[in-house]
Amino acid sequence: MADAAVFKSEIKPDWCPGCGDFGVLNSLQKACADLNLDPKDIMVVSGIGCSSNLPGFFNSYGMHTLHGRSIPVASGVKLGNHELTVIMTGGDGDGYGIGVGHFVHAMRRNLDITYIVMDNQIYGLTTGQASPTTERLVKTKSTPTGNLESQLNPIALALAGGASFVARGFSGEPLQLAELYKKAIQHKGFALVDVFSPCVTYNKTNTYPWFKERCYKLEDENHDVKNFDAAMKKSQEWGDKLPLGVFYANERTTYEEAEPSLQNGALSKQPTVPLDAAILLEFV
Amino acid sequence: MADAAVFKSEIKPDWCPGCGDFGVLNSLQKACADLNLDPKDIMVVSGIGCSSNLPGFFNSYGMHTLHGRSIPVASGVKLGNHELTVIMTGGDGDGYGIGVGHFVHAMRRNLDITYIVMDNQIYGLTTGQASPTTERLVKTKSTPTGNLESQLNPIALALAGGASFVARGFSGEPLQLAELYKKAIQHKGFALVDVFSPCVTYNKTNTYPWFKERCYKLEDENHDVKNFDAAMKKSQEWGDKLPLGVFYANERTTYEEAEPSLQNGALSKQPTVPLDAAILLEFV
Amino acid sequence: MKRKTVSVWVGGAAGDGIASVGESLAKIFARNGLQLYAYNSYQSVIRGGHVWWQMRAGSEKVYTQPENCHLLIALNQDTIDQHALGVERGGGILFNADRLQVRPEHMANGAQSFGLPISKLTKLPIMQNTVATAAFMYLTELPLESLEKALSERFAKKKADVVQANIEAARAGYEFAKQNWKPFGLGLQISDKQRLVMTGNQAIAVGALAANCKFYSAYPMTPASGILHFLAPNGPKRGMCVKQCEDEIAAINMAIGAGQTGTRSMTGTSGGGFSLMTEAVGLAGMLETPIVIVNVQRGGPSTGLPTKTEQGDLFQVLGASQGEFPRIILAPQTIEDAFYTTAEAFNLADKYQCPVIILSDLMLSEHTETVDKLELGVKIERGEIVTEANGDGYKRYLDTPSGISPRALPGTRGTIYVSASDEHDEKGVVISDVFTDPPTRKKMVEKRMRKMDNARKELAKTYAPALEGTPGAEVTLVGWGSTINLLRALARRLEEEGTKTNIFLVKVIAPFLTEETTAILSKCKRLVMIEQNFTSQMARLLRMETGIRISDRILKYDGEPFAASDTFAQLKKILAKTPAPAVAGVGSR
Amino acid sequence: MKRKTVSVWVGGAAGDGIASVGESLAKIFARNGLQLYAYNSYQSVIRGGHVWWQMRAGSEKVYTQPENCHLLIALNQDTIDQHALGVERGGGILFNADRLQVRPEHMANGAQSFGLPISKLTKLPIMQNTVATAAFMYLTELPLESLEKALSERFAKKKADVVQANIEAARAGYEFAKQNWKPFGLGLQISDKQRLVMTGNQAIAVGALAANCKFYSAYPMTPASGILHFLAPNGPKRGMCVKQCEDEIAAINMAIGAGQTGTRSMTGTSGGGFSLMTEAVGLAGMLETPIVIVNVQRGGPSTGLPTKTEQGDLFQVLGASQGEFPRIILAPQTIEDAFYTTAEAFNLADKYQCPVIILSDLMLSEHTETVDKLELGVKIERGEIVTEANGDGYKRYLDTPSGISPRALPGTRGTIYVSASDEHDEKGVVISDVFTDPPTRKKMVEKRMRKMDNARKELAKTYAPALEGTPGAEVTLVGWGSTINLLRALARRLEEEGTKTNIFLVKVIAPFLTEETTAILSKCKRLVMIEQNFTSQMARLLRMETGIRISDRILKYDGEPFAASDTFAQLKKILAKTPAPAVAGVGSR
Ligand SMILES: Cc1ncc(C[n+]2csc(CCOP(=O)(O)OP(=O)(O)O)c2C)c(N)n1
Ligand SMILES: Cc1ncc(C[n+]2csc(CCOP(=O)(O)OP(=O)(O)O)c2C)c(N)n1
Ligand code: SF4
Ligand code: SF4
Ligand SMILES: [Mg+2]
Ligand SMILES: [Mg+2]
Repeated sequence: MADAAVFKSEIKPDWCPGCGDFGVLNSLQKACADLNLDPKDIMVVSGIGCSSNLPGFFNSYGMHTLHGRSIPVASGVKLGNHELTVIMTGGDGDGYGIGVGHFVHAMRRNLDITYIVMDNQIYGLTTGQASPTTERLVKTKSTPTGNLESQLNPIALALAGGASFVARGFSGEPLQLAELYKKAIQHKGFALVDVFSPCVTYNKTNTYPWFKERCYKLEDENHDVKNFDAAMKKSQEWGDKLPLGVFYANERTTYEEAEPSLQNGALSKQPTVPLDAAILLEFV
Repeated sequence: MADAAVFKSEIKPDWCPGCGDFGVLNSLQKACADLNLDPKDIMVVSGIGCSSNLPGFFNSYGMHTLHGRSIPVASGVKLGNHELTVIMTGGDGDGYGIGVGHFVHAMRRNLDITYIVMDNQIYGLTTGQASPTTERLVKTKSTPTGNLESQLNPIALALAGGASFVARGFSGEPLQLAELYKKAIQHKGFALVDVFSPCVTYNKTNTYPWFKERCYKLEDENHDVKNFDAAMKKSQEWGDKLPLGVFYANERTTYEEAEPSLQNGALSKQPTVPLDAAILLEFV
Repeated sequence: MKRKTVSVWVGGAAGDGIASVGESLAKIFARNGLQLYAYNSYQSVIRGGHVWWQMRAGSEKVYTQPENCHLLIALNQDTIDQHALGVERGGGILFNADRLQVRPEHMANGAQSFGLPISKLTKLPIMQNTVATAAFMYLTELPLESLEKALSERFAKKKADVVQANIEAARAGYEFAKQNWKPFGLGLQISDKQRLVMTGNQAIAVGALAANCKFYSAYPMTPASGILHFLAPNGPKRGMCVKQCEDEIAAINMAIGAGQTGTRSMTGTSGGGFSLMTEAVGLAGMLETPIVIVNVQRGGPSTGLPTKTEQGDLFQVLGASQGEFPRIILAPQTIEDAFYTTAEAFNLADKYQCPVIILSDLMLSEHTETVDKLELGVKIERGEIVTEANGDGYKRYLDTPSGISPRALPGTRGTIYVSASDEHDEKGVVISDVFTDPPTRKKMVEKRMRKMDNARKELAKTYAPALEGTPGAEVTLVGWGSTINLLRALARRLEEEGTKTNIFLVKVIAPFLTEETTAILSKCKRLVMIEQNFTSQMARLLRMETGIRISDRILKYDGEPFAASDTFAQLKKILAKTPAPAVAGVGSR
Repeated sequence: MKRKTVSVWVGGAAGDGIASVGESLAKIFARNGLQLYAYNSYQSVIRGGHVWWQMRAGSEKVYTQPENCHLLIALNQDTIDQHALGVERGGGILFNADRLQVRPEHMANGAQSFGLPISKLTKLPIMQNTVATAAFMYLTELPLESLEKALSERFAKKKADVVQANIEAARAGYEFAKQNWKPFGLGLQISDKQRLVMTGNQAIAVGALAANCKFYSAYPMTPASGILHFLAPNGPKRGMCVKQCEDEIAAINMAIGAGQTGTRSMTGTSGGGFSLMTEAVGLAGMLETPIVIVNVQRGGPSTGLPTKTEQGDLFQVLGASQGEFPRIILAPQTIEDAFYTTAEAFNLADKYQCPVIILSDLMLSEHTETVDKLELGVKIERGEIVTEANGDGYKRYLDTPSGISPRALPGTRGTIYVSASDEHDEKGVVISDVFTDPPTRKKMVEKRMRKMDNARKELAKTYAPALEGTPGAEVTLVGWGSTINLLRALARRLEEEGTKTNIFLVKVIAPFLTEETTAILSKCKRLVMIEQNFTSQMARLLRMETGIRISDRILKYDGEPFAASDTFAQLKKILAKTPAPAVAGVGSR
């Protein structure tokens, strides 16, 4: 087992003291160490947001891309070199807001990639506007008299969207979180880990104590991770009880397994060869 | 009750003979007539696709916008003048493919608008590529060896996304379809009607006979439209049995009802008034 | 030290409350009849980093942030280390002596050390900013009451004891300063002339409200978020629906939908969000739906420098969206101008039924300035609107001599039509599917493009290009947008040195006022382009539109605003050289 | 009738199978050693409308679709009504006499009526196209066997009796023609020289395969879909992953992701899709990720004319995305050129680590032409790649004299780095959050932009701007993209009339080859710009880049390609006028 320190980059995270994202990062470093991964075989891809700064603090290849576009970029990375372990990290605004279209399609596509969403129910980096997971009637900078839209339910959406692995963690539960990451990375196919990662600066509603009071663990309840209906039912819990853990895990053929062009190793490693003249038969 | 002919425009539909979209159009004309709507109080907004040509054939105000953007445009129309009956029409590619991000957020937003998707499981206008609802392994122009992505489930997605009205029709069942439209239009809040509308030219898999064999009606089964779990369960049926009808209907506060600026009538009808100098107090 | 103005810097880390100190000071200056100009330099981080508020105030109009200061309020050691030498001789550094240190090297340029024993003056360390501000009041001879008022307002929503604690801290700070130091004797001329203190973004927001804009849709993005942040609480009270959307694509398309109903609509973003809006800009052009789009430029490319200023999006907005359609692009220059231009943008959008883009930049949108007054009763022209028509007769896209087709709002009896993004005929019927029809296509392209002929004429009157300053000057400084203040300052300095100088700003970017601009610039003796980008985008545009090539250029692209003295030095160097020989353009061969 | 070439039009409704007839004929011509050029005019509808295939073939190079035809194969009455008068004297109209009518007025220009009694010749009315094609073979003296072969291939995947039925119908049609009519005696010189028949889109696709592009991501959009349709079945066999995405935003971002791994990647779309790609174009610029983007222009604005040709996106691609970054834009002209340019685009992308945009147009991408041959063994240059580096030492964004930082592919030991869209330092560490760093920012901007200096030099060699045709000509026709063929045809005609003429095409749109282009154009005697848009975008770009203003312009924006004779008439009118006085540009004042 490698040392989690291997995955620390030279850059000190610049999140606000107490930000939930620290926990997300630490647990991810631990998970990768536990899995004995080599930093050079990992690519972490993020969008834009406080949470999306993570790749800079994690020692592996990284791409810090556009707001909402981590999924397509990461999908391209995986198709370009499917020998890499590809992890996407970002925020609720990034992934469930502007990027939700890619999210929906990524689940159908089922590439073997892991998506970690630091869900703080707010737009952190842009100083506190409502996000898709902001609760109804909560006041934010953009909704000073209360948010009028219902909260998006990422777990239910992922299940309905066909994700083959759906889990939720909490940065206040770092050990469970690391375990969830390990399962997600080891899962063959698209894996979502939604993480309650409190924004201590702009979200004064969904705070550490708020979560602590409400969170419980699915593994303590004998939840059957292969039972879609049960997972969907669990996904509907919100308010007094917030389940953490794996909601659903059910492997199916991945895109890489089925895609003909990927059957001879990574595309990026194919030797350069002149195009066979047979192609011209298409034109005679 | 008005005559459906009132809603026929001067333009003859240019869909292929036998295209499912004819049925969608006819039933919509009947529904609007049955509801005694006045063409001048309706705005039909579409994206781009064969199906999105509908507004040109329907006698009311219309906007034929961009591929995938009917929802935000229509949302703007509704907010700009919420006295209009706003209906969106489009295809599976338009709404569940490129436009799915807006779809997800529109359901949370719950404006009182109706979304009709002519779901032919193919890209018709661009001559037959895979769409998000194309079944796995089906061969299309863009997937000549078979589609590798799982089919998107619009009903489940809508339920998970928080749509307050979710129904499915079939253009081979025009009377039921008209009834579904009426319910959807009368429903206060975001209403989805997904319609099996066969593309006779490019989809040789999901044909009229294919649907005829499989479709049955939820109303024949005593399905409880207020039961979310039952609706979600029903949404999972695909293959031998395809339920038609209302899966779920449960009104909640609409966006227009809650938005403070809309409480004095349509924005577009507000008189022009000089800005009160009190605003300057913000700057002293 | 120069008299009658005061320059102050406030520095610390994000989260230290610099902006609050800065904003309080700005209000205090303004309420005491002083004019001011402030710029806040910050980074894309919520806590940490280095935030640096630079403000100058005085009894006359102030045009730029100060390059040096009389007083540095340092909230952390880093600020002292970085900025102490920027304090003018005889000025001073105000700091929390419990935590920070001013060492002799910090005073090498003659600054005084004004250490505040915070723990002795207040029980709450968080009050350090209040204490320092109060000391500042004493040193600059501003009335303590204005600070007390500002504090009461700031903490009005908090518990009463918060206000009280702050006021006590302020009094303690003031008292301490009084007992230990002497006022600077800056001679600030306090008066009771009231002015507004606002940012460019706020001016844009108020301009929209004044124009009776009733719909603002946006997705948060620095440096445009200030518009959203102002309108979200203030719009609804005035009947404006303010909608945060799921992305910029939704934001502009919603604005188009609302615009189509006849509701005046606006969306706002920065370059990256504008990129996403690109496709819909053409939609508005094709549907002929009035809409106002604000693009506040920031450092690019891509995510770039989110909190830094640049003028790098000129060609992005000029070329945005496929194909050709009329668009109007205006670059406001000052805060007042941002207000009036925004208000006028709605008239233009309504009259010419096209997208109107307001191209601002971070410097203009985010800097704070005093404004004498804003005439809220702006002219409102809704363009040609049909109120009742015979069903068969109404043609939404009627081909008229002006190209403008009278608009019927949905719901107007007898005017049913469909607006299509496909090419269509005068009635709106698409001509791209069953029969394409080249003559109709040609007619419709010409109809749309013709609208810009009148728009150009109107714009040439409303915003007549003109030189500002000495006629027939030796040197003409050319620029656009927020650098007007810099250009004015540079011109003044050159004049002081005896070089007759004037300035020229391009305000109407599209449709370009070619004739008027050519007439003016071709008579100028020596042109120097000053803009905030790498490729001199405006010089390129000018060459394209007028044939005039300006090869003397001062360009800045490091994200920081131009510093007047540094730029002046560059300018002098350029002017010292003999002008490059005029490279003649080649015409019509 | 002109000898040694044959012109044929095939017309009907969408769904009538015109494209099949056209494609069969094209293969038949080519297999008989003839060269051809064909354009298909169609609409955005799946059934109905009017599809019109226009083809010319001959033993020498053919440059344009025909404006008149020898034979019109009419599959519906509408085709006869619209096009009968376009048949040359002595030519004829082939049609199903059971359903359609040729009346005397249709023959007013001297066409013959060739009615085919389809029901007598075949039992299946669906065979009418085969019968008509066979009759065409007889009239033009082409061997029936080539048609039989084409039919066997076309229906190879169907049941054997389908092939048989078609062949019988063909024989019946041929026999009927033989018994009733006489061959035209066009004197087509049949040979066994083999040529390729392909479209521009196919050439782009094969160019990408030849360049070892292994990843193509796209979202369907006319007129770029042909690339996807060719690659979807043909790419995977050659190790290319072809990915249809959920939208164009995903398409380009996936290509960037794949490009980052070292896989050569391409995406393709039309203007509307390119609009959506805008933001990510800047991402590729900032991350310095090699990527090739194909934009096939169609009629705009907005959805516009999806199936019609235009050159209206020049400024859209030039300005795409906020801020400034290096980009290379190339406009291929012919089918061969599309192949080689695409292949070379990958070398440029790899060497200069930037987005390379191939700006095609519908005419180029969708027209069909014979091509002598393609050299599949294209040069492949992957640029500077680091294969092993010491961890601490590797700087992904090393500031080098060329601006090019050697690239390490992910997985290369000792080279870990993060690529960020925020401004970053040489190591890739972002400098926009905790400390913005103006000097580093400046350095990095300059490093990136400097790459274009070398690119410009290389491009000036690879694609050296040059006049084609008579040196020192009286008239120079200027254009870009697919109109090269038109320009050549016009030049030939002018030369035939005794006016020395040459042509000049702009191929490298960015970085613009200013010096070389200025040197050439400033020596030309008379310039006429010919392009397919309303605002003469290329003339505007030329003025911006060279100062040369071309005010004589022939512009077309009705969606149809230029017709040579019509354009020639316009050209003659222009040349009859004395040239407008050269409006001198004004330099450096
Ligand atoms: C196209 C675009 N639009 C807007 C932005 C501005 N922006 C940066 S981060 C962000 C939201 C961040 O929220 P989230 O993803 O939840 O991350 P957090 O900061 O909360 O971790 C936004 C809107 C951007 N960078 N790009
Ligand atoms: C931005 C953009 N991308 C692509 C297209 C091309 N396009 C037009 S319609 C269409 C798909 C149509 O599919 P669907 O929405 O299912 O409608 P259908 O034709 O099947 O009814 C596409 C990809 C476009 N118009 N705009
Ligand atoms: S603003 Fe919120 S999300 Fe961002 S770093 Fe601070 S606590 Fe974390
Ligand atoms: S292509 Fe398909 S969807 Fe389009 S009109 Fe024809 S049958 Fe209908
Ligand atoms: Mg967040
Ligand atoms: Mg479809």
